[in-house]
Amino acid sequence: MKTGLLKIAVATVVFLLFMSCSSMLHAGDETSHASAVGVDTLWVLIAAFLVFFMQAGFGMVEAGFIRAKNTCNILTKNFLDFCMASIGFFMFGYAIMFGAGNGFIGLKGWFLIGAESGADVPISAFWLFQAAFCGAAATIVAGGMAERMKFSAYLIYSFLISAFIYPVIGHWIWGGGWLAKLNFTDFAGSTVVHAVGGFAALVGTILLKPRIGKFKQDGSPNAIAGHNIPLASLGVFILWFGWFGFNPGSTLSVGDGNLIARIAINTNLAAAAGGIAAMITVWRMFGKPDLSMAMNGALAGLVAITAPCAFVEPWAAVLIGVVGGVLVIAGVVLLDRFGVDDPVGAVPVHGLNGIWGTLALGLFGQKTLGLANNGLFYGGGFTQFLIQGLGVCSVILFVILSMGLIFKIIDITIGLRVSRDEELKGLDIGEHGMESYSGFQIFLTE
Amino acid sequence: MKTGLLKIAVATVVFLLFMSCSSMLHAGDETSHASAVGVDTLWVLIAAFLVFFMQAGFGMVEAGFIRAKNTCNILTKNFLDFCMASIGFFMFGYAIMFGAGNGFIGLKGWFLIGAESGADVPISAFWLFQAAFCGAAATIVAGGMAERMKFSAYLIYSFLISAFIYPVIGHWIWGGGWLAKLNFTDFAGSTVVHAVGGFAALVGTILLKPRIGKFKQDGSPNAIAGHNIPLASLGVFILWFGWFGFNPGSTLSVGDGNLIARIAINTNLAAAAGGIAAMITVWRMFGKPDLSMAMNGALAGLVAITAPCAFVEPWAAVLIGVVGGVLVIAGVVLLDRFGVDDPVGAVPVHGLNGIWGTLALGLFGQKTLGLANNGLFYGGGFTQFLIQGLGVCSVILFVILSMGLIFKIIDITIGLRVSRDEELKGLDIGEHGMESYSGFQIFLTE
Amino acid sequence: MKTGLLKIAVATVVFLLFMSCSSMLHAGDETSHASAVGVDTLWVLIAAFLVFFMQAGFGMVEAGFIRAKNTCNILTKNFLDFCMASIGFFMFGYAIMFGAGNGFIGLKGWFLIGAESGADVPISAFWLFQAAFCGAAATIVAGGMAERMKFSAYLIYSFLISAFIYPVIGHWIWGGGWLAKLNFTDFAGSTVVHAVGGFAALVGTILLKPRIGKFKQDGSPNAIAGHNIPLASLGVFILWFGWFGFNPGSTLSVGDGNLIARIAINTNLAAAAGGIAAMITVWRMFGKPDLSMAMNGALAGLVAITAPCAFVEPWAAVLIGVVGGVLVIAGVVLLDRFGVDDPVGAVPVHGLNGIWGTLALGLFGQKTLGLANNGLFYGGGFTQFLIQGLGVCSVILFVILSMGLIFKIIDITIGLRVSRDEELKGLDIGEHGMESYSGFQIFLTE
Amino acid sequence: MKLIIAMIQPHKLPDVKRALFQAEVHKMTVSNVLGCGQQRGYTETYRGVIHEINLLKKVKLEIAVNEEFVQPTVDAIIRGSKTGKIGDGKIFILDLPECIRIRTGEKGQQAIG
Amino acid sequence: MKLIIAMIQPHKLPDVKRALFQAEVHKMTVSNVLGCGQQRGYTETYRGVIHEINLLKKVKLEIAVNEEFVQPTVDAIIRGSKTGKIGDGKIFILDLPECIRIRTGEKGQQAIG
Amino acid sequence: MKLIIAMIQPHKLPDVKRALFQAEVHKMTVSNVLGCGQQRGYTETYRGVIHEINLLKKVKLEIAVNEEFVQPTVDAIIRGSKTGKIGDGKIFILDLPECIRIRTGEKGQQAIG
Ligand SMILES: Nc1ncnc2c1ncn2[C@@H]1O[C@H](COP(=O)(O)OP(=O)(O)O)[C@@H](O)[C@H]1O
Ligand SMILES: Nc1ncnc2c1ncn2[C@@H]1O[C@H](COP(=O)(O)OP(=O)(O)O)[C@@H](O)[C@H]1O
Ligand SMILES: Nc1ncnc2c1ncn2[C@@H]1O[C@H](COP(=O)(O)OP(=O)(O)O)[C@@H](O)[C@H]1O
Repeated sequence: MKTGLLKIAVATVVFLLFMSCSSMLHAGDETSHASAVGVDTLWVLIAAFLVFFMQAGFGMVEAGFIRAKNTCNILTKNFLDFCMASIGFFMFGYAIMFGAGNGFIGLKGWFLIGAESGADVPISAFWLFQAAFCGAAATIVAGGMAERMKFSAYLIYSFLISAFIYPVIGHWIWGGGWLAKLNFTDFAGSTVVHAVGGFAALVGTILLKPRIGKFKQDGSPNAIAGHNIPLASLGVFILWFGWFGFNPGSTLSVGDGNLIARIAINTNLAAAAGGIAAMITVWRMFGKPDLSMAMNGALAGLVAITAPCAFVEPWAAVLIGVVGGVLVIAGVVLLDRFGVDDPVGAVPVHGLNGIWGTLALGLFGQKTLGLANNGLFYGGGFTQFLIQGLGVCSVILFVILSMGLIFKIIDITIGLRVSRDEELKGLDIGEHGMESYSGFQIFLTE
Repeated sequence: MKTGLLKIAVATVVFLLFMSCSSMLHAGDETSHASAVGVDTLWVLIAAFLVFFMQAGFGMVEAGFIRAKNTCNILTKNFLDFCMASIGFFMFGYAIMFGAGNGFIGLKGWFLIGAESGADVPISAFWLFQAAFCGAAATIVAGGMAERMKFSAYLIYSFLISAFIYPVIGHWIWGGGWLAKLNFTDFAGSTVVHAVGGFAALVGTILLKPRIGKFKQDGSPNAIAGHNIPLASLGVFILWFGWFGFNPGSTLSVGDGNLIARIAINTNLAAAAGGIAAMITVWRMFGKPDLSMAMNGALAGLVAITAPCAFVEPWAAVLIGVVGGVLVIAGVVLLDRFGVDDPVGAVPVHGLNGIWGTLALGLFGQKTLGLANNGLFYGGGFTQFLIQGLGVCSVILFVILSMGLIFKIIDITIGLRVSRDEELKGLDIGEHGMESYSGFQIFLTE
Repeated sequence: MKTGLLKIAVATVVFLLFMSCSSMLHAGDETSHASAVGVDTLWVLIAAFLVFFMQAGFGMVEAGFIRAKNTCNILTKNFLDFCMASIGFFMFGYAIMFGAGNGFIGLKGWFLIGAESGADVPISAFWLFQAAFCGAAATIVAGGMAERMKFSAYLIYSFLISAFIYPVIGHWIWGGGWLAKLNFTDFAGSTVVHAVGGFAALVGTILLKPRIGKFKQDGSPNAIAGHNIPLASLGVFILWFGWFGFNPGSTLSVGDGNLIARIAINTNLAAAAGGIAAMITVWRMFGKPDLSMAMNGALAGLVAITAPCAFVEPWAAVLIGVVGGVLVIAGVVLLDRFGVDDPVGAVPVHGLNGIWGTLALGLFGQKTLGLANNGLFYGGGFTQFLIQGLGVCSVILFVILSMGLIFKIIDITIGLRVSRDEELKGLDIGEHGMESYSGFQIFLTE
Repeated sequence: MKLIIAMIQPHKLPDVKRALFQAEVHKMTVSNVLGCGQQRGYTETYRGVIHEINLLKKVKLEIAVNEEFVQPTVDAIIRGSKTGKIGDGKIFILDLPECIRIRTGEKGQQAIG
Repeated sequence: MKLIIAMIQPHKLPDVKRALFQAEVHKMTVSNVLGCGQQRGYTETYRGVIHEINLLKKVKLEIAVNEEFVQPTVDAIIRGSKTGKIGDGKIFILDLPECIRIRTGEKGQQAIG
Repeated sequence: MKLIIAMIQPHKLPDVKRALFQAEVHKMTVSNVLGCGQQRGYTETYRGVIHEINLLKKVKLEIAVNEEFVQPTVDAIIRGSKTGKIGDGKIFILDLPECIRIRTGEKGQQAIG
């Protein structure tokens, strides 16, 4: 009997316990909670939308900084390279970048068939985020080669870079390739996206030669003023806005929010500091606060903070931005001195600051914030710094060689540059048979 | 004794078990979890903001593609129709669309009083999302009827369409009306928003007659070039950006993120494919890669993927986009041949591709992805396809009849079209007494 | 034996129970839930990005409403004041606004060192959101003082307002200062941001005197038309879009989504109602539906709903917007009559409607929605209304005195206004040595 | 030779061009000008301020012709631009002692057409 | 009749218009030009490159008048635009053998005013 | 004195300016015009419609010179703008009876340079 009672008692307790336990769980069900992967996916998608929107920013900046007669051309390039990048990265790029393969190249997941996500979110979301990055790398080049590059040549180039060149480098660093294994770190792409775009632009613009009228016979530069500063200014704001997807979104998850918040504040501070530093520099050097340079400075700060954004403190972000802002001016002046004609400053903004940002991680990065080694200024010695240097150098070398080859082949086959006549009349008429500002009276002459 | 011990043992075990169990739960409490409805609301709101922002995209595209002298006019129309749609959809539209009623019309919730949400999120969020859709349908028409429609007529029209016409159709499809009951499916509005807007534009533009100078005496068309291609290009990017709210947002919940991610990738691929397809087509047909057409192609892809975005695979999205891109060019050429003057391509982009997208669902849709029947290409036969056809035809018929009547009545009473003189001088001066580009020297002549 | 069996039975049950229980929990783990603070941080960050993007909106509106020859200047001001605000608010502003201190001023957390978050989200996120607000207050002034204020004077002013003036007022209201203790309520900143910006602009524009040619010798005003209405229109859409971060984001958490949804719908309805009301008013008064005024009306509605957005019902939001829309026209006309020259309407939009919105909370606010007292129309008597009145008056007084002093000192030392010659030629050439629309033929004359 | 200068309404340019082509005058130079004439202008209101625009947009034609073409050209311009309302415009005729075609260096009457 | 052409500083146009109205000269044609004169221009710097702008924005007035109005018109222009500094501008006076009002077909002296 | 008016290709302006400076002609007025001449124009296609642009963008130079400068000026313009292809442009030479420098009130030959 006793045991009978006991049995009942135990059964009751167990039952009650079970009930209470499951009702607790059930209560949790009633104010049903959001799934973490759902929220992470949401975040990655929103970040992808913001990065996509940067395409508009690039378009407006590039258009605003060149002459009216080539505006439609640059916008077509910018518009179509995102389309090409989407399709190219869908067909080949993703497989090369994130597919299983060797340390140098991925080889699985063509057309996304059988492809796996590189993060905890669904592959569709991860792909979209990565595709938007790929489009950014491609479009940076349009600016440097503006006002004289053939449209058909550009289309070919933009497919090749987004389907092959960019993904290979991406594989090295983000796809588990050899640089990743060396602990080379590039949080959101100072090297992967910006140095790649910037140095592809450098090779391209050197091969293309300067625009007619850019340099005097003694080699000193002429100014060729941008035709629409409000457009460019809008573009810079859009880029800055989109960068809040670019950097914080690269966390690929929300977690407790700490990391994304730190990245966001660093991104903002570096941009602001870069803008101010560039303005002061240009003011001191040339006597006038040139808006186009201040805006380039902010972009420089953004590019520079892209690699280290997750691993540094706010004050370091300010410093990184300041250096970026000064660097961009030095870069513009230097390019002019070397007779390289980069109409929108693609090389100083993305190329130089891509390097600087990558290296800065080796200086200011912190182990407590998740980096493999402390940076130089945190007593980690030169380890991380040298790894960073090695990584960015290899990437630049690869870009210069591969893009040099591609541009050369395009040049020999279909030609890189439009005819002198077409350049003088403007590529809008020459390549697209339409004007950007029909009806407006615009001086074609310098 | 034994049982005593046993009792204690059992009690202890049970207690410990209970403790561990509840401490587990408690731990869960301490890192308190986000509520699912909260996250869903957040998502619907963010999507609504993005859809709202499309209004800017429509404005810039429409403005960019017409002449400078009518720019202020179209922008005023675009700006005010969103205001009108907000108020009209608040007063009557929501009740008609989502209120309880019959299969044809909803009749409850005027002024949102006593209205219920059509989703799991609070009604305020749901309303905002739906109101932004309603504004989009209204503004599509502005483009087709640009450069000659009276402002006062436009205001009346835009109130009527957003308070009555659009909601009635919405009720049929999204409000539980007769088409919904037939399993007609339009995930995010290829029919509800775009076909409605596009065919309202078609009726309107036919009734309005072409702009002066659009057609030669032999009926062959003249080109009337858009005045600001950068603006239009920005507008297209904004629309594309906003579409990431339009389609993925139509899930109205986040869930595990899979669905929103699939929709987002499909949306992007269709747009990119549409852009490329349209560019290639126009290049082959007319010898020049016309940016305005490539951009229309991307929009066409977006419109076309809107209905099927949740139910198809990425490769199908690419295909749907490609067809959309070709279709839009065919549409522009056809309209020109039939002497219909649609300055911005509202009919080919939204009308034709609204149909195509709706039908495409019947071809590529998949049961495993949540559709009622498999599409034709997945062995589902013609069932879904025919339902889709029936639905879109009924809607178009209704739009043509109702909008035809409305435009006719407006024409007879206050007049649809401005005077010849006003048209030649521009509606900016005629209707608003101000210029869009004061100080700029612009040729008014064709 | 029995007890032996019993033991085993109990152990088995307990074990199974434990397993089932923990597997339940484990299942919960597997579909792991999102952390609430993570989601809140995400929301605050997204809202901060949107508020940041408003900077572009301000820039485009201000640029569009002035003459082409001063465009680059206003854009530089707008661009750099956000940079200055970021750095100034980082160094001093945050400490003054949210640091521990007395009822008048905060005094802890300089350079964010040792600073604490004012909400449940990480300080980095909270700071970014607040910094974007600070930038908005600073840039409002640029519009009112446009086309004649020295660039260097502007830089100094913008650092001072964002590092000191704005934070002090912010401390009173949002930092636990004396007004907060009186239950003065300003949900998202009708007073803190808009009245501050608007009245700083008023002081500034009075001290600066009108632009050359704005008033005839008899004191009656001339119209100085804005040079780029599409740009301004885009700017208004961007602002409206950003306001969805400004108001709903001020919840600083998502919760069950109800509150953010209510705020979003109210924000949208007030804007729409303001736009329509302003258009009707200007149409009746001056015979033409002036887009620039309709857009100002929408902004007025947005400013007015900013304080009460969380505490009123939708119909009240419509009413608040309508009054705002009418008020803005009255304000523009009045300023003209008093010989105050505010080129973009900063004072009527932000100043007047900042007051109106703050007071409206005392009329339409509801206790059930979280306000301390019911508003006048809900039977709460004049309590809340008077508190609101006291608050906004004190703030305006403080702004007028402090900013008046600052502007006066700047005027005496480096000068507030450019020379007559520079003003006539345009500040773009005078201050920045570059044109905004190089190549375009633009009439410099009125 | 004469240099004919005409200021016409912008929206009449297509008509004038057609009339000139019919009169076999194919060469001309066109530019944008602002005109102040008998026409009163129109009032614009901008942000609540009514202002009278008295510089109106006009199109200026410059046509160099041989003597025998002067009358047909003038007639064609009038045919294309006349509405009988104020603002129709004016024609000025100047003497043109010399004309050179840059491409060939031709001078005078051969150069003009 | 004479055709008076004047190139003036853009920001002097309002003053010149006022002076012309006082002299009862109400008709004129205005256009935008770029001028290269004694005035040196100014330097702009753009992206670190200093460049000298030597084409300055000017406004060109064209006024057709009867002989007796030539002097008053010239005086009015000078009164409105003179500052005594380089860049003030120039006035050119051409013979105008014929003038036609499109609206009425009037010619010569009646047509001009 | 003569008033030399030349219509040239826009992209030849820098060359013409250089040639003029070499000929010591430093003063001129430049404006934007649309020209209709022997040059056929080019076809644009916009949204599937081919349309022929027959108003081409040109630049107009106006240069007032003393008699002895006429030939050098004309030569310089030709040197700078001639390519031998259709569209090179035209030069018109008008008599200029009077010229006034606003700044000093100087007249005639002193005023022109
Ligand atoms: N005396 C003049 N000098 C220069 N331009 C003139 C003169 N008279 C008329 N015009 C030009 O001709 C245009 C039309 O003149 P208007 O007086 O309106 O014509 P109408 O007298 O035939 O109505 C003016 O806008 C102006 O550009
Ligand atoms: N010889 C000329 N031919 C054509 N235009 C001239 C000539 N001289 C001056 N101009 C025009 O007049 C404007 C003012 O000339 P400028 O030499 O600066 O005046 P000033 O000699 O009185 O200082 C020039 O910008 C140019 O447009
Ligand atoms: N008779 C004319 N009257 C006015 N402008 C003319 C005349 N002939 C030529 N022009 C101007 O000169 C430009 C060049 O003329 P074009 O006939 O193309 O030169 P060419 O005969 O040397 O090839 C034209 O675009 C036009 O602006």
